[in-house]
Amino acid sequence: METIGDLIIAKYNYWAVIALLIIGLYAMIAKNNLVKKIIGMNIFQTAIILFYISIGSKKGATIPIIVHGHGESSHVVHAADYINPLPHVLMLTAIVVSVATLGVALALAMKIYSQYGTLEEDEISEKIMESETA
Amino acid sequence: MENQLPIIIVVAPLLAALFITALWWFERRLCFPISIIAGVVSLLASIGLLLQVLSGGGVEYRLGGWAPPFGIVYRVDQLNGLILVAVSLVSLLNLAGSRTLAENEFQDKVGAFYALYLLFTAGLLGILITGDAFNLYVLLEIASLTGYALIGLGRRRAPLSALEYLFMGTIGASLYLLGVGCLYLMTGSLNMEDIARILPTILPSNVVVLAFVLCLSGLFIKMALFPLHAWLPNAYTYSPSVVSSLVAPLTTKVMIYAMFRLTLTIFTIDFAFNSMAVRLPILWLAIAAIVMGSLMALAQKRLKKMLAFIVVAEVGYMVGGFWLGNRDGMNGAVLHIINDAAMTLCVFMAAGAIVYKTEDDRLSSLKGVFRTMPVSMAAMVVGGLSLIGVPPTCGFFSKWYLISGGMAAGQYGFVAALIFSSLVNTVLFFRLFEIGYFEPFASGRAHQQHNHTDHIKHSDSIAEAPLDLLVPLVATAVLLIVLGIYSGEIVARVIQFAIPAVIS
Amino acid sequence: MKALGLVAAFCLGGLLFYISFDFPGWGDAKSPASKHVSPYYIEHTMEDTSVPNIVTAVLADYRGYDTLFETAVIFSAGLACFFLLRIPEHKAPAARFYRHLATGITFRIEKGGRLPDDTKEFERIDSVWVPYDVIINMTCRLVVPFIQLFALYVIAHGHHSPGGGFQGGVIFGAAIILFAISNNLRRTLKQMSEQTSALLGSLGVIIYAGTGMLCVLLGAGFLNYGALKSFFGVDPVAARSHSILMVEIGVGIAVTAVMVWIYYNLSSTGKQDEGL
Amino acid sequence: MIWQLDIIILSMVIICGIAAISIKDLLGAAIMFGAYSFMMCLLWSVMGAVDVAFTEASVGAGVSTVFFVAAVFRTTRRTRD
Repeated sequence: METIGDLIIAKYNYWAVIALLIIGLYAMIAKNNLVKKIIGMNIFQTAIILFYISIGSKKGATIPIIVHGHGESSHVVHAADYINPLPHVLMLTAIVVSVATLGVALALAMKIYSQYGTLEEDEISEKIMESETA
Repeated sequence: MENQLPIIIVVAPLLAALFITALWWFERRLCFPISIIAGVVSLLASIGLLLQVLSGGGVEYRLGGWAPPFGIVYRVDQLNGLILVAVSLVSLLNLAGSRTLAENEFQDKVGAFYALYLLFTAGLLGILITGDAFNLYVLLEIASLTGYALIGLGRRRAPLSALEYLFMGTIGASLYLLGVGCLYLMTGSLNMEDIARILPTILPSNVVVLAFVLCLSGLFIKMALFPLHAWLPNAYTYSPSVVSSLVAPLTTKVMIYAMFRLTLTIFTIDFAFNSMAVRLPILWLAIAAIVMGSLMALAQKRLKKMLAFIVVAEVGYMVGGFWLGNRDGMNGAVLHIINDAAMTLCVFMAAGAIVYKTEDDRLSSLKGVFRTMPVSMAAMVVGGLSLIGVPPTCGFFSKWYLISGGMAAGQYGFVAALIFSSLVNTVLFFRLFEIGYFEPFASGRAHQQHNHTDHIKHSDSIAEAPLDLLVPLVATAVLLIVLGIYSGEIVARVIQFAIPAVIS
Repeated sequence: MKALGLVAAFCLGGLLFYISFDFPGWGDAKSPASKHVSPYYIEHTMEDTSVPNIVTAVLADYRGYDTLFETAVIFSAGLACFFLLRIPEHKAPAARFYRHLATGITFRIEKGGRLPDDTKEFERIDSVWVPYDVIINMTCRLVVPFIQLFALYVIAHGHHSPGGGFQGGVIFGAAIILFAISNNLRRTLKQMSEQTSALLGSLGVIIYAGTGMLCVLLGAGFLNYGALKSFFGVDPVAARSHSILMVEIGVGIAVTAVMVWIYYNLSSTGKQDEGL
Repeated sequence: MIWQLDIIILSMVIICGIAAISIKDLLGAAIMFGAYSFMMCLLWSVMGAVDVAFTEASVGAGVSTVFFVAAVFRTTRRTRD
């Protein structure tokens, strides 16, 4: 039977992911400022990246670069010695996707600012209401 | 020599987009022909692939030559073979009609527009063809990013609605990614069929249920199923016309396909329909989507917004039909993906033509359009009849399958919602036709005051949209009827095999 | 909205928290993720591709198709920023500022008027007042080449150490961005115009996709680098290694160009006149 | 992996994350986001994901922050929440 301490050590990384997911999602939905929402979006995405990296980690293993010497061809590699590389690859993709999304989101936010002169959502909707009634 | 058709479908638009970005700084006239060539190549390749699949069963294509669980594979069967043809055809038809509108809308940025257009198409085609759960996410992002950019350049509230779409879309895609992460955590694999092979050995597992819920809710956001639809109407209303006639027919349909693939291939029917109690709740959501979408469409005063809410309702059709869980319902849902892509394209293209000429999409400004724009309105009539579900057009047949599926499953609520939505569509489109046909011209007052023959001639004369928009539009309208006539054939020859045999 | 956000966030969090007790333990070497597919990569990378950095091998070879589209994603982000923000017509701004180089006096030229851009005595400065700082200017100018050199090392050495096309490309782009921040945008644009960055961006992705298409033309599957053995004149395993380097270079070029392109448009709101 | 170190960095990450969304100045929030990314990068290098950490250091802490600063500079620093 595992103790509570073991449980915490086995799971605390996932709990940190959950905390970050909550922070990010809350900022995306509840914040009023568009740049704050974009920051929240990035936190949300990095939380998922952390989740994947946590999946990939392996106790007692080293970084996924094979130790080799030159001319040493008959080197036996054990899977247990190296951290799972696949989540790292996936998350490289995810990081790049998140920076791409960030670029587009900031471009849109700047366009919105030049249109309404503010980044606060409620002020923007007020301006929209004004322009529709006028 | 391997069979290279699957890769050509996706890479042709990608390469064309890259070459356009490189070349348009030097020669702007090249953009349009290159895009058309890429569209045609992609369409021909997907037709060829569909024929191959029909004659010889599923096609597998290994990227990089690595065997499935290690490398990424394409997997084509009847289901995505058919939708590939539909998507590339819709994209090509809209592209063919885009020239004047795009020049008018984007002026100096036409090259970037075509490049983004092709990247968007490549992303959607990639989603359809891939057999890898993570690869689907990457292509989903490429399709979404280009979609946000295209929508964001519209008028008025377009940037704001594009940013709202971006936030919702990112949440959706991230939830999907999280779901795939949970699957990977439990199975160690990303290949769809490999996951499906492993899953039964680890069931029952809460994590798999979580993965299912996360993936599905992510896709629900992306496809704008009813309570999560808030981003859709504004995004489609304020986007430039060429863009809305590209995004509206394709995005939601491809996402619905992704849901099919997820449920049928990854999680398998037994898990999704029998061991999970999600079938009825989703069906109720679909019913709510149909009813609410129709009702909100009724309340709109702008043409494009009305059409956007019809899209929301149509999503309910397909989701509901699929989660009925019987053969008729699924046949109807798959057939409706094809038909709805064509119908939505038709009405949005017609709306684009009308808005291009009248420069206003308020319903009240459409007075007399039947006389000034007979061809566009004729296409709108065909599209409208199809959305209502009048027999010779394709909309009738898929709705027929959906209704008989609903009857067979005993889901009379769904049947009632479908009929209700047809009635509302009837009201919507006949109101549109009435305004366009019977009401006096918008310039009626001036004409009474002057009563000048020139003036009458002027307001009476035909002011049609440019020919390069009309030809694809008419082709789409004809396509609706052709699809209707051959829908029995399509079901018997293709869709029949796309649905797993366990579903009766 | 605040309440809704809290509720949604905590629903997701609570659900995940509840189910996290069923997750395999963190770092568990026996978890399915470490048992099923990944051992193959670890054990076969050397014999398949002769690339010691497994991440690079998986990124550019086993899952190279993902990476192609990842590059396409970043490319479309650059294109999207251009498409959304760029204002092509060059209207004269409200007022322009010039600095007399010899004395350091700042001139304000009213709307419409301008000094010729190529005068030696005057230097155009941004309207948001940027103090002339020799230290920042010179330090950055000295540091930038070394950063670029490091970026090239990161790209080229991705086979053996952490790094590769993305990291190197981003660092290279960051060096150019640093130059643009410490000097000004116009001088950077003279070195690397917008057109250049667009061309390089598409060139990079074309290198990647072109490598894939070359494999198709040589009769193998898309991105099956083994087919390039006749192209490089080596055995299939070395061909894979060389091709990985080739696509990494493509990725590096694309990422560099796109990062700079996005920065140009974001920092000047698409006017590409006065930067940060 | 040293779990004590891990927990310290994790709590720093969470603190930086909360700070980034609650600072009432967008420039400060952008810088805080850079710090968050850098902490994340440290965390990943501790966990052995060197390539990801490298990417995050250059992309998240580097270029993303520059983009944020550029956007804030061109719009406004003002925020009400």
